[in-house]
Amino acid sequence: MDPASNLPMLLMGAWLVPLVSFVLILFFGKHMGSHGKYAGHLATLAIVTSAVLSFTAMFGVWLPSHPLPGAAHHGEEHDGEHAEEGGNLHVSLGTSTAGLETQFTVHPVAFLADDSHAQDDSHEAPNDHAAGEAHGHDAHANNGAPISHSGEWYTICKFGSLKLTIGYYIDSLTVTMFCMVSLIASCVHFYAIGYMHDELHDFTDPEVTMRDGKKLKRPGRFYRFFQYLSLFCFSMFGIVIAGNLAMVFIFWELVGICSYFLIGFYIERKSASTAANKAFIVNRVGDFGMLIGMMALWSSLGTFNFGDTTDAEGKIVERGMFSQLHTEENGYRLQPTESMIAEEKRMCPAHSDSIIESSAESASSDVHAPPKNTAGQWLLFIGGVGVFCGCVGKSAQFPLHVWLPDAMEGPTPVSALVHSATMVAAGVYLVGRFFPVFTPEALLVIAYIGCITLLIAATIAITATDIKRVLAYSTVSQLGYMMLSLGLGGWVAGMFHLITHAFFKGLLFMCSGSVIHGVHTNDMTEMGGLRKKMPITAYTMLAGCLAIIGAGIPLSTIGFSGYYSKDAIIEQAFSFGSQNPGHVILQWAPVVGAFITAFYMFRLWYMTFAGEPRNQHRYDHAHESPKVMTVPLVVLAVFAIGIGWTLPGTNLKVTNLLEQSRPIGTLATSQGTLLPDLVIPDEHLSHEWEIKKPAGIAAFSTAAMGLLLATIIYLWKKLNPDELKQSFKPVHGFLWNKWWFDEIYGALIIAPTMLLARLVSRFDLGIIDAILHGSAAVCKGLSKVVYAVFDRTVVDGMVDGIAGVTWDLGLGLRKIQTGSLRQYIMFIVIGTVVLFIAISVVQNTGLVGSLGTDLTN
Amino acid sequence: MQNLILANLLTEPIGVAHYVVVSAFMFTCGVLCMATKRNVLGVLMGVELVLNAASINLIAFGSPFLRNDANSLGLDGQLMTLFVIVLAAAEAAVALAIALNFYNNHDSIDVDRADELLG
Amino acid sequence: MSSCPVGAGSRDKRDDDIGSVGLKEEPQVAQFLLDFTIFGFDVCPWPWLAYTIAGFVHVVLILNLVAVSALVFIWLERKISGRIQDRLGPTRVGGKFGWLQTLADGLKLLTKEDLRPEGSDGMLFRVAPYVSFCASIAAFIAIPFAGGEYPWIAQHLNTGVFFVLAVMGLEVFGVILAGYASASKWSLFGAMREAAQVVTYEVPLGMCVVVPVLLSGSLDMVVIGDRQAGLFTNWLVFHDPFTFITFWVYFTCAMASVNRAPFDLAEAESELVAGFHTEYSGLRWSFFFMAEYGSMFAVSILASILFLGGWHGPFPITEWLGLTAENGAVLGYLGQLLGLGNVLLKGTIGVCVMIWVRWTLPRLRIDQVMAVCLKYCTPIAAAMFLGATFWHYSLPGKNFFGLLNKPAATYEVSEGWQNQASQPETEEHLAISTPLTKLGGQ
Amino acid sequence: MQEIYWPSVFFLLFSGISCAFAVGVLLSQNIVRMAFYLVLSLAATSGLFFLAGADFVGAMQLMIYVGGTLVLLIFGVMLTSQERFIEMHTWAGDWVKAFLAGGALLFILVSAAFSVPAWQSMDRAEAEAVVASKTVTPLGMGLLGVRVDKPEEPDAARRDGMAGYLFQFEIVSVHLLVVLIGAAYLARAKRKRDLPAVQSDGSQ
Repeated sequence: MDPASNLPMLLMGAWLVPLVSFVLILFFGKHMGSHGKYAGHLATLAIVTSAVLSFTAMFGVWLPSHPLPGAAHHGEEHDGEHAEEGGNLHVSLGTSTAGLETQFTVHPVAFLADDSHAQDDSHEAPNDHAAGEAHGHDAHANNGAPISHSGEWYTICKFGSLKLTIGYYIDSLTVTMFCMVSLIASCVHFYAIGYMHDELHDFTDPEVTMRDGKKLKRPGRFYRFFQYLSLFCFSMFGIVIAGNLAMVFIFWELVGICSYFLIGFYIERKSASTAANKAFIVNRVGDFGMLIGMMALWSSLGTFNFGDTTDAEGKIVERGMFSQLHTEENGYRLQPTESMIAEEKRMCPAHSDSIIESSAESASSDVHAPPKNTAGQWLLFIGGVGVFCGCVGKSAQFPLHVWLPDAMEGPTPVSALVHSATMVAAGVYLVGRFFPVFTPEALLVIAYIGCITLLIAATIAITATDIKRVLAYSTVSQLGYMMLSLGLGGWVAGMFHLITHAFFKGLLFMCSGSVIHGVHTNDMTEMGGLRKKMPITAYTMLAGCLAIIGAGIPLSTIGFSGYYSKDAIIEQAFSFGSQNPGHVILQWAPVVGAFITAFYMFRLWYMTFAGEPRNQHRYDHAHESPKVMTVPLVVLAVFAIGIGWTLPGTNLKVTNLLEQSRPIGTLATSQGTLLPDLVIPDEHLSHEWEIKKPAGIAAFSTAAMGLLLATIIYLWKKLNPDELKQSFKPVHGFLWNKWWFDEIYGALIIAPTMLLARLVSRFDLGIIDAILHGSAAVCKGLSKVVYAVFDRTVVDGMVDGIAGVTWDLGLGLRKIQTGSLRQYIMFIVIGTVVLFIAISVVQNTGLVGSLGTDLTN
Repeated sequence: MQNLILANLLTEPIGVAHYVVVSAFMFTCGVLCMATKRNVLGVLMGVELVLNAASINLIAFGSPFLRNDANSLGLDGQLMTLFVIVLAAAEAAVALAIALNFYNNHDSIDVDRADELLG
Repeated sequence: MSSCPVGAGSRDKRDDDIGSVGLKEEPQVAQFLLDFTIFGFDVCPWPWLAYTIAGFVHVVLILNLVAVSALVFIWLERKISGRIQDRLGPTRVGGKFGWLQTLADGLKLLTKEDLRPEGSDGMLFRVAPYVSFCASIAAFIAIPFAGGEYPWIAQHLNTGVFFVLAVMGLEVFGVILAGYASASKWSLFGAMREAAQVVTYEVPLGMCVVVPVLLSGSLDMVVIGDRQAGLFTNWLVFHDPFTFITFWVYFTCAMASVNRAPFDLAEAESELVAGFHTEYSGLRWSFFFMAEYGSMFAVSILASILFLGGWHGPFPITEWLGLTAENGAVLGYLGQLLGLGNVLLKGTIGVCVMIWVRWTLPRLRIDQVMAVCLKYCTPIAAAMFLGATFWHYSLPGKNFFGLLNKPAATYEVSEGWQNQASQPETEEHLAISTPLTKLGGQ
Repeated sequence: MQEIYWPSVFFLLFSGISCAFAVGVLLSQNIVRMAFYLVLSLAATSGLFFLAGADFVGAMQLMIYVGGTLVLLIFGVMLTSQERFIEMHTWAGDWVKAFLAGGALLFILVSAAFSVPAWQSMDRAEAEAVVASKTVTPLGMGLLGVRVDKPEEPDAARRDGMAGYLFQFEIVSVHLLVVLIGAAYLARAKRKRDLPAVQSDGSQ
């Protein structure tokens, strides 16, 4: 199987099948069974098809043709067991694809650095890390470009050398994301068939009261829900497969509009429509920043493409963003291009001076020399931060995180999808995909944003009593983890956490949905003891909770999926903190976050499932959900537990896969240019034992403490939560009101805007209108004079004169127009004859000499 | 200028000019037909003659038997003629419809009675 | 219908040409006359004389074919109708098998007074039967009666099918003139009906004819016929389901376009006395009659050539017996004679079917006639055209029975323009010929 | 005396017929006869086409022009005939004027025809050397957009489709359809408004 042609085909299939389903449901949805019953089946079939295609792409094409690296992490060589496994796998895969081995020759890094690169663009094999190890982590031992397949399907438009295309950029991250998204979406679809069955008949909305006091009764919208779900999946796949930033933006907005539709699914509810509006508008704020970033990059790089464009022979015709910024000559380190420097110089002459100075000084090998190459760096910084703004909006980072908790107004399957695999994942995914473009300074911004988000959201989650709201803030907090990790240079850790989180958060949300479905309320204070009534939900959710707090045996390789990813993040934070003492908060924030996470997650679980029922009536009516909902729960639970594991007998694990698509030039420890003290450490350094040990212990102990605290309060009831609430009343109020964010925004943004609008309106009415009325009156008076003097005599006279002449002329000429067809024909004939005669006269008298010669030819 | 005696015509090949003469004759007949017939359909027939004259010209300019040089229209002449014929058919249909309408309105097909546009 | 292979010399020359110019110059009767010598003395010294005599030979053969076939068909019609409708007369009188009856009718017509109504347009009245008859006869000019390398055809036209259709379409002109010039409203009505009907039915007829043309890639009827050589499975009617239906649509439309019952509205005696030929009598009337039978025969032969294999029997007996031009002129001639028999037999069967239909079905109303054409025949023909195209492209060379159509023509068929000697064989030249091979589908 | 060149003889024959009947169309006062003459003239013209090597166009002329168009025309004649023979007298003055103008036109056209040297006849030997080429397939390919008759055209794009008549062909097809629909619309039977409303049988 040729991955260069098969991967795009398979993934395009997986991408487009939901679109087909969307279109079919759009046009025929109403007629698919009663209330569009079969629309659900169709959409589910479509997403399952996508999943099958995605997994085919993964296991049928990607893995056979791109063997995983022998040892995934340098750090794990300390364990000793993985190195062996890796070797075995390499051999076994190699024999099955013997023909391909020659094509993907493994170049030792040493050769890469020295000779002039026998690198055939995207087919570059992953570098042998053993060789990399031998060379140490010096600047030259940087890995080459990751294996990727890029290309274009369709060109939307072209402006000179600039063009917008529909293309693809496929590396292992893309394939992994495809598998993850399609798998979770499939589960959600199945789940939704059960969850949304209320919509299969006329639906009475208990939360909407009409003017006459009755509850709103409306036809079910089952098919429409699945229509949106299909479009949602299609859009998400579009972002993942996108080969350029413009295409990402298109599907970015599509995801936004889908979330708008889905959050506002119960459009009659005021809260739902407001939440939908909020989500959409807040996202637009972020997208504005993203547009600015895109403009900055496009104007200076001239391309949106991630990968290189090659012609039929594999020669590079046009270089993509990544290879423009990480040039071979520069040892694949991030450096602004010539065009960026020129652009920056043109815009800000001040910076250009610093180049001249710095170029002289940088010759001396002083590490603490004044910043060099500031020109271009700023542009790159703006571009990176701008694009990150979009991710801030989409992934609900501080300060645009306010929409996500409100987004739970949509049906629970939507929340599960939005919070795990699609919408919020898009932001993190884009940061990961766009990672090579971020300068260390931009990464620092990302890290701080992530850190703040993580802490704020976690604290808010402590006090929330709405089961879905707890999970929503938990999502925001976990997204903060991912951003933090990415910002600290932990690319694999961040992306890994994205994937593990998708599974367990999808699971958690669906479990909460199952609970809500069973007890018909969101409020945890009315639940309790439900594990007896709904055991499957309870224990799958317990698995999810253990996964999210990162339960596992410390300093070993045994644990739930969250254990691997969260520990990797904390290790990276420790690694970062050890090199940047000034940013120590970034080191400890995730640890604190782990404590809070463990606390609120188990608070949730205990309040819901453990103890005695708080509301007997609801408890009596609670029931386990149908099979169509619980089976996806079980499936997801299995994944939530095991997604971080290595497949026995192989070295197939998610991190190894992700390692294959590690962005070019990120492995080396890099240093800030604008902030020279800033050091983004090599991710593999985090696996060093001296970092791994304290980090692992810190992570485990904090999580255990959080768990313990929750158990003390809510299971053993040694501490009364109400008393705690009373004694920490101001803090509780602060957290209960979500740090007053909505109120702050109201006061800081909305109120001034309204005030300004009022002022402007007053200005408009009072001053501009007065001027207008005045000038109108003046004009009116003037025109009266002009009318009497000029218009009546001069203009009218002229017009009348022309009319009179025309009239007389017409009277004369009308005699020619007899209305007789035959006479007209005679005129034509005579005209022709006269024309001929005239031409011949002209020709013969030599008036026009060239006419005759033309005729003779 | 070619000698136009009959014996010469019988023994020498004819050229484009001969076809053009026939076409000119037919064209003139058509034009006169249009100019003299009072019957709408007579006028229509005149138009057909004129179009036919045009076809003859196009065929003659493209014929390899008459003018075997680089400036010959070649097959383009025949293709054009095809279009002329098709358009003539279309024209005939429309003209006939107009004639019928005319007849419905005037109870006559005398074009001289259609002088409402008299100035 | 001419031209057996004459002399070995000309054949050798032809063999050299194979591949360079596809369609061979077939030896004409004129060439035969020019080459013919007795004791070293030219029988026919001037080419123009040879050409004139050759033309006369063709004309006489065709005229005789039409006239004699008209006699035979009238006799057949009598006999068949008698059998179908239990009419006693035709089965009893008129010599052995009633063959004298038709001759007697002919004699009667010859001796009848030639009437012309007062107030009729004399010139047009007289000329109308001849227009019809000429159009009917002229169709036979381009119809081949035997194919192969030396087809029996009066004038081998590159655009044969098209020409035949065009000329047969002129027959209606005589009918209209007759109807108009008779100064009788019955005649005028008949002519109007005829005009409307024929003009309408030419559309589906043309569409049906296009299908065989498409499948054999040529308008040349010799090529179309020879494409169906071999077993009867190679006949175009069995080429695919679409051609099978097309054949019946063609036959229906052909019946309508030659004014046979149940489409004979132009001469509906129950409504219009006798339609357009109400005022005709005697020989003029018999010309219309002959024109009708002539065109019946023509469309039947056309059907047999386009769909039913033409001069190829159901089994390639001529090939099995070696009656081909390769084995000498005499054997080739015999083979051609067999082919002629095939064509005439199939044509006669077609006419018999028309007669059978006439005496079985009642006449349609004019609106039904139009509806049959516009609502059924035309859409069906169009759909069949598309279907046949689809079949041709998706299953090239396959026929109805799922068998491979063997390349039928025994000689290479091409238009000649692509093998012009003056052109160098370049890459571009090859590129040009590619679309043709696609379209030609050989 | 030289041998007779038969194509010229046939040319004289066909052109004579077509011109003669064209004059017949011009001079006849009877509309049906005019149509009849026109048919003969056009048919003879198709003979001229055959003679000029345009066999397909000739057959086309026969089929569409002579067959289709004229039947249509005669239809029109019959539909609009009031009197037995439709004759409309043209004023003598009109005849004179028309012939003067037409004569001048004819003179000019004929003299123009013979004033172009390139339009003169070829030598006899040259003319006899011309090889007849079949035109059906090249015409069909030309209509499809491939100019097989111009293999020496250097530009491949122009040779393989851009120089053909596919687009024009499509336009003409659509045009024909539109014209036919329009004609049917124009010629449809008018409903008299002043007729009293007739009660239909079914309603009572």
